Amino acid sequence: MAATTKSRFRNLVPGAVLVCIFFGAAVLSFFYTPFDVEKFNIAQRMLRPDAVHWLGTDHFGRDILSMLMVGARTSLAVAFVAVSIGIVVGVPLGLMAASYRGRWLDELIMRGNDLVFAFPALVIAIMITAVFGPSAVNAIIAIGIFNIPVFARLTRGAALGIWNREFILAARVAGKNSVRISVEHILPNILNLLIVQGTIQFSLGILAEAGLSYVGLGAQPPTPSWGRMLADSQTLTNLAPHLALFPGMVIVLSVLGLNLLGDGLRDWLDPRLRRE
Amino acid sequence: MPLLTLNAVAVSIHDTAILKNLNTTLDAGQVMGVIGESGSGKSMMALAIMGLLPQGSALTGQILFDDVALNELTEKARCQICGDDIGMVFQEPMTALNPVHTIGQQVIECIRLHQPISRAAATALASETLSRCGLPSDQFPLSRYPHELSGGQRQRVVIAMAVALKPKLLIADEPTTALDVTTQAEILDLLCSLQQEDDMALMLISHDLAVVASMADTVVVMKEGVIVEQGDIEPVFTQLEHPYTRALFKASDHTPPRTAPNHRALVNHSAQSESPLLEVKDLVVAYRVPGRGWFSRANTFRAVDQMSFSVNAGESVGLVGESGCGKSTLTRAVLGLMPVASGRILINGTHIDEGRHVLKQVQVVFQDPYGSFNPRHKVARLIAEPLNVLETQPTRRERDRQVVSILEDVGLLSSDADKYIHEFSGGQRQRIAIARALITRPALIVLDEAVSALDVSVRATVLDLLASLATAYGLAYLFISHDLSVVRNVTDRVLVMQSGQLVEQGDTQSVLDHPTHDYTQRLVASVPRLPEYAHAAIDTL
Amino acid sequence: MLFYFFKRIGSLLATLVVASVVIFTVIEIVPGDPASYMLGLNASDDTVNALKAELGLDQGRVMRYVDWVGGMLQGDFGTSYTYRTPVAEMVAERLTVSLPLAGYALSLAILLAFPAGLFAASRRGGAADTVIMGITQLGVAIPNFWFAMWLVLLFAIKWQWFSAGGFPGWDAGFWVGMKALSLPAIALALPQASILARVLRSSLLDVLNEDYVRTARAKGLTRRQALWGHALRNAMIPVLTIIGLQFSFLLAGAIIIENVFFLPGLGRLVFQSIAQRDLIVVESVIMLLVFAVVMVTFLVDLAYAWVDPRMRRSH
Amino acid sequence: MKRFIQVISSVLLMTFLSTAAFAAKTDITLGMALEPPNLDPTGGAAAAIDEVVYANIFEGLTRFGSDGSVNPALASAWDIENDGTRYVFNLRPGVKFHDGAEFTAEDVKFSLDRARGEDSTNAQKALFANIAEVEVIDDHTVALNLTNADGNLLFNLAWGDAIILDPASADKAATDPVGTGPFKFSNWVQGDRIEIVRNDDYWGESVALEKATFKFISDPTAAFAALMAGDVDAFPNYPAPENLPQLEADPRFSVVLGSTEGETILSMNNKSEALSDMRVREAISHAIDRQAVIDGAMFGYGTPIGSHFAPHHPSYIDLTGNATFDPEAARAMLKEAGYIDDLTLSLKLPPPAYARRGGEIIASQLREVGIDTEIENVEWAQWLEQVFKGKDYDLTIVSHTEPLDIGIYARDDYYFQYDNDDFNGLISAFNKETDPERRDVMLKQAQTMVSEDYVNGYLFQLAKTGVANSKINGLWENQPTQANDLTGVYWSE
Repeated sequence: MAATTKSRFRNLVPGAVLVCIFFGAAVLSFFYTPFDVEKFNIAQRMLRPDAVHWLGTDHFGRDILSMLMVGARTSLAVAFVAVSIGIVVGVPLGLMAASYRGRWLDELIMRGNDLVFAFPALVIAIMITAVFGPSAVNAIIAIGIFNIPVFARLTRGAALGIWNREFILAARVAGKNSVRISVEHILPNILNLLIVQGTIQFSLGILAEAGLSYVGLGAQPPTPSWGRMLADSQTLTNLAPHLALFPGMVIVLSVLGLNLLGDGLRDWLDPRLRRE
Repeated sequence: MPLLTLNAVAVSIHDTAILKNLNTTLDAGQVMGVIGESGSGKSMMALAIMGLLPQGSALTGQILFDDVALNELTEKARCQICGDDIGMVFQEPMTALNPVHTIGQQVIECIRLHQPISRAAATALASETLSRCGLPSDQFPLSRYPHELSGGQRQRVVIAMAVALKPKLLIADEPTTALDVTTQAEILDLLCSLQQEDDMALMLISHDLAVVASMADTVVVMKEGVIVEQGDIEPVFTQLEHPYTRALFKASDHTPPRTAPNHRALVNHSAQSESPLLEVKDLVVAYRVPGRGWFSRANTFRAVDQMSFSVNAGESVGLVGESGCGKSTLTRAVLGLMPVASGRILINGTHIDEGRHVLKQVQVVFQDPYGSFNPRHKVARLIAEPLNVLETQPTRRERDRQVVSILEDVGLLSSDADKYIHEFSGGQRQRIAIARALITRPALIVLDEAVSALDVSVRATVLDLLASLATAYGLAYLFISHDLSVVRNVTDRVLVMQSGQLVEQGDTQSVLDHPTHDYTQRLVASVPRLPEYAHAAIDTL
Repeated sequence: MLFYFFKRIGSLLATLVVASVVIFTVIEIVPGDPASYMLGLNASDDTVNALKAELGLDQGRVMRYVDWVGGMLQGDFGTSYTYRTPVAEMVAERLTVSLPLAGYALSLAILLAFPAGLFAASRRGGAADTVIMGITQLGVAIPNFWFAMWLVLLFAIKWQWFSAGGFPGWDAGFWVGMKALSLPAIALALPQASILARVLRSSLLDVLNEDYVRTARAKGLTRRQALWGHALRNAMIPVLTIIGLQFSFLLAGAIIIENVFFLPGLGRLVFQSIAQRDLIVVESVIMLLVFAVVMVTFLVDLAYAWVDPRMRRSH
Repeated sequence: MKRFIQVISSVLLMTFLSTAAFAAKTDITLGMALEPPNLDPTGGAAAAIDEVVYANIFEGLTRFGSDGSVNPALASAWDIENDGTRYVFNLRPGVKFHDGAEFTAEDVKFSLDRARGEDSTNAQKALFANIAEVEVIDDHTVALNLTNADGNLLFNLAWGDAIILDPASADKAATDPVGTGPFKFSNWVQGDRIEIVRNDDYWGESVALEKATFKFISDPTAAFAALMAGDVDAFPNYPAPENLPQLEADPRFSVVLGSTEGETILSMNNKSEALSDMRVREAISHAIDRQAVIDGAMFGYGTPIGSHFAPHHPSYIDLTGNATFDPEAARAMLKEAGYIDDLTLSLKLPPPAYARRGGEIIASQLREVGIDTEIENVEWAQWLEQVFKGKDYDLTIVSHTEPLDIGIYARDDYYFQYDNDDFNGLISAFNKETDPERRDVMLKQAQTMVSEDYVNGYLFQLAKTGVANSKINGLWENQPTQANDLTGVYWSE
């Protein structure tokens, strides 16, 4: 049941486009932003969108478009690093568990996963920031921790499937130990899965960052982040709705983009994984 | 007038033609055999009749059943006929049943779907049908779930669903391919008797000439979506007019030319030692099965129980037995992939766990040409992998040279070295598998159902290859298969295995012609045979 | 089955024990002590110490851990430092908001997700499917607190159909209570519904490719009949997992929403307690939440066994 | 967006008209940003406690009036003897606690001894430090013997921490307060609201309200929504000044601007490496544009101050001139102090908007003169731990809401770590002084001293921005102490 090329790219293209836009904006912001986001201008605050400030100005008179561009750095960076933590720690754990399937190490790792899953993520995030003080880094850690079991579980599940394939037997006949097998045979075959999950987690990371920042636990001022922009604007929604509107829309669009990209990649990279 | 008529039926999926201009008829009460290799479109034809073609497929022409053009009916109207007047049995009994419904529910559903009778009545009918199909309700209550039944039993359930309403036509698509020989025989008998009792028309789709020949009145031979030949079975199978039919027959009973391995090849292996190449002594391989209940000790299940045999250099030994008899466990043990509970496995007199250098003497070719290669690696890397067991790794150039030469030995091109596996057909893949096995210059290759998954014609060529390699490299084979006919044709000696034990062994011919152990006898008896006339025909080829 | 059951109970208990230790240790390293928080800027040290003694904060760690766990086993969760009332009471109080809210949101989500998922799956690739999937994509992407903000702006401030938040309490009448929980529940349900719908659809589509669905069709079931009669139940397993996760998420994860609607819920209790360093409350509530999650997962496992007979024998 | 706002306000207008004709209500719902942790003002510092119970449930010997004056409460009159070292109070007769218990001099002795005792957990224990003995003369007369003459005593006794409890019910005060006030505690739905009802046998003139509900809404948006949706009638300390113009424009509401005792200051750690140098502190003071901070953080609400002193206090002198906004001067002084764009200071900000927003603005202003700041947002608990106790900070922003609290500068080891013997001397003298004129002079000296030492950056006096349904009368305008005194509150037709 091969999909027609049309439906194959239905998600991929718009997803990729959206993601590129936001990453582009983030990168661009290093070299150019319409206005300096470090400059406050109380007199110019909460202007509605106009020709000068395309998206208006915030409660300190900073240009919202510029803020969004700079904020993209933080939001994307936080999400990205958090996902990386999940992958770097989770995948090896999953591979290990799979190659020791059924034995105590596997048990241990999986129970560990359950344990982490058992904790209410947001509450723990709040605890962490309570312990180490709120900061982007701690937000990353908080989000990252909960990415680990996701990837560990995913990896183990997929790896188990591969371990039953005959080419693994062949590799063992060739006298390869489970580490080499995991690296040479398992990993390449679950890569697609990881990439897809990665993009999904990435989008979740952005949402998480927004959530944490909203309760004041994310990036600290003056560093702008989409979540903080929402948080700062929360008391002003009725006064100047655009302060909350634009950051929110940016979050929605970036998450949407990443999800589309994820589904798109799933369709494109590996028909066997396809949900559509 | 015929019960089923195909008028210029053609099917294409996403604009690629799958079936081309099929015309054939099946009369009531008749048995039609459909013969063809994989990709011949025989299953697709069945699905077309049932209206179960995959999404995006387009059908032209007419499928007339009782003068009704099935393919022109609405889904609803068609569903009233399917399952009622037409029943179907599929190849994979393991997955053909809904795991979350009891077998009773599934049969009853089928009945009540088409007949407005009370649940009680339906239940009665269901249990009656099941016992007709060999699942008497005192041993197999309707409340059983599929996972509690064996493959053969599940297939009986599927059949029961199909015949519960005494359909006019039963379509059986490779109903026994996934089953063991003995089970296959039983199921075929069942189908046969049912067909006669209810005077159904039966469309029996199979790749196995013998199976078809033993049951069908008429036969249809298909190739790449076209009917190449059809007619009453006897003329077709005696005259063998069409070249393809003839080729099939030849291949199905192929005996590769086997010359004794040249001596130089042999000598360099079976090191001066007089001990046999492979010697298995009182081998026991056991699994721990977690005991039910709490502290009950995990009881062990002996998959291989006190087996002793040996394989000499250059010899080809068959190992036959049905699924679950411990064949594959034995294989793994011999390959050093499994801890041995007791007993010994010696290669040229040295114990296999004395290190890689011993293991390099033994290589393996697996059954599944698709599953046994890492799709992400290039052929060169795949073939070179076993070199890992050598004490001294060859240089990259040296490695590539070996790969190329091996590729040529197994009849592939040196250019294939940097292709990915998915670019090859099943037959080619098995050749690559063989190449992989050869690269360490082993003395013994374990062929684990190595040709079972291949079409007859391809299988023949692979068997030839194996034979010639045996000569060239002085190889010994441990040929594991459930297919006695092949074993008969390619092995010198045969070992018969049942539930972990070796029940009979000896010279292939004598064992298979005059089996002494009753299990062997049952095995041999249940192998479907081509009728005499066909044999006569083959001899004339 | 029974054996499996007890095995699960065992690992369940293990998880709880480890969790309790982890929680306690984390809490221990949290800077800031409740006493000085309560007494504020002008308090003198001996005052603070007096209060510490009163709160039992002067004992050793192990001692306190034992007390804590022991207490919980007897249903005594300790006494809040700041509120000076038994934690159990406070939690029970908050649960009368959080549980109904979670339940309300989850049932909303399910009510939305199932028709959507089924419809999309049965019309797979069709216009309806595309539209529904588009909507769910959006639903997944919208931060619920942001969504909540606009809900308040429209329904509470602009049209004044609902009150902007707060919870009158059930004694004010069932429907009054439900009305107060409506906006929060909607805000929580939207993303969950989207996720659920997507999972249901994809798992349905997976199942629809199974051999036994083909068998069912061969019996003469129409596409729809096969979908309902054979695909749905098999497709439930991943769906059940998600529902389980979502319930436990909603129980604690509503913190932000509870803030937006100033609901006296469990989430906000933790949030405040952390800010006020009312650590005994934090410990106990997190422990409770962990317990809830573990229980839910356990129940979900049992539900598997109910859905899929194969599970009944496995393990 | 403009249209959107217009729509809203028009809708509001309509609802206003429709709800116009109603009989006078006798119940009121007040919004509060923070929920009190408990209801015993003698057992906790949280302002929220007093905001619920002060003058409503509990009373002391004296009490604050809305203008900050100290008036008689449970003590109807008093005489000062032995040149200020002995105060004799005549207690009101016939006063009953809510549980019916008689109010007597014994209760006074009990309460004050409890507050100053060894194991006292009273947050303001210092207030009673000077009391040597509480002497019961008869049922309705009690005398306080002091170690030194104390001009602040009556003032101190007016604090919520000095209210009078009944020994029988004192221990339950945290959750079930029993006082002598015009309202009785009735119900507390933790996390949501507290309800109090009229005490019908109150000794004073009975109050108009039958029932009052304090609803706790921490989130400023929610606060706005709650007002708009009519969930609360008044918000005595409205947390989001940004909405005030909008509320003012709305006929349903009247916005009351008053003064508080909250000197909002940029506290500096006078012992931290850079800030021990007065030139740096002065530079910082000049780098700050108070008006910008007031506009940006408080949306214009707040009075600039030049010292740690409340403008509405009679002894106030305007010292804002000591720290005018002058970036150039600031740069120069930094240069002089040896810092050229290489000074980095930590700035720890507690939760309130004045700190968080103000902090960001000040950070940007300091950046202008070449001082980098590392902002860290902290919860109150952390603030107390790190800043107040640990002195691990350079800069922080806090509003000091205790009335007349310039004395804190004399405390040794107080978190600004200012120590100046002259000042300490001045304060101890002031505490003994009872003569109004000389007290006034001393206060003026004190203000000038801390201002000219640039101990802290003095920003503004926190405004009391109250919002109330326009038909509510009698809420306090100013906030001499943290309280919502409901005795005078009533609805007009």
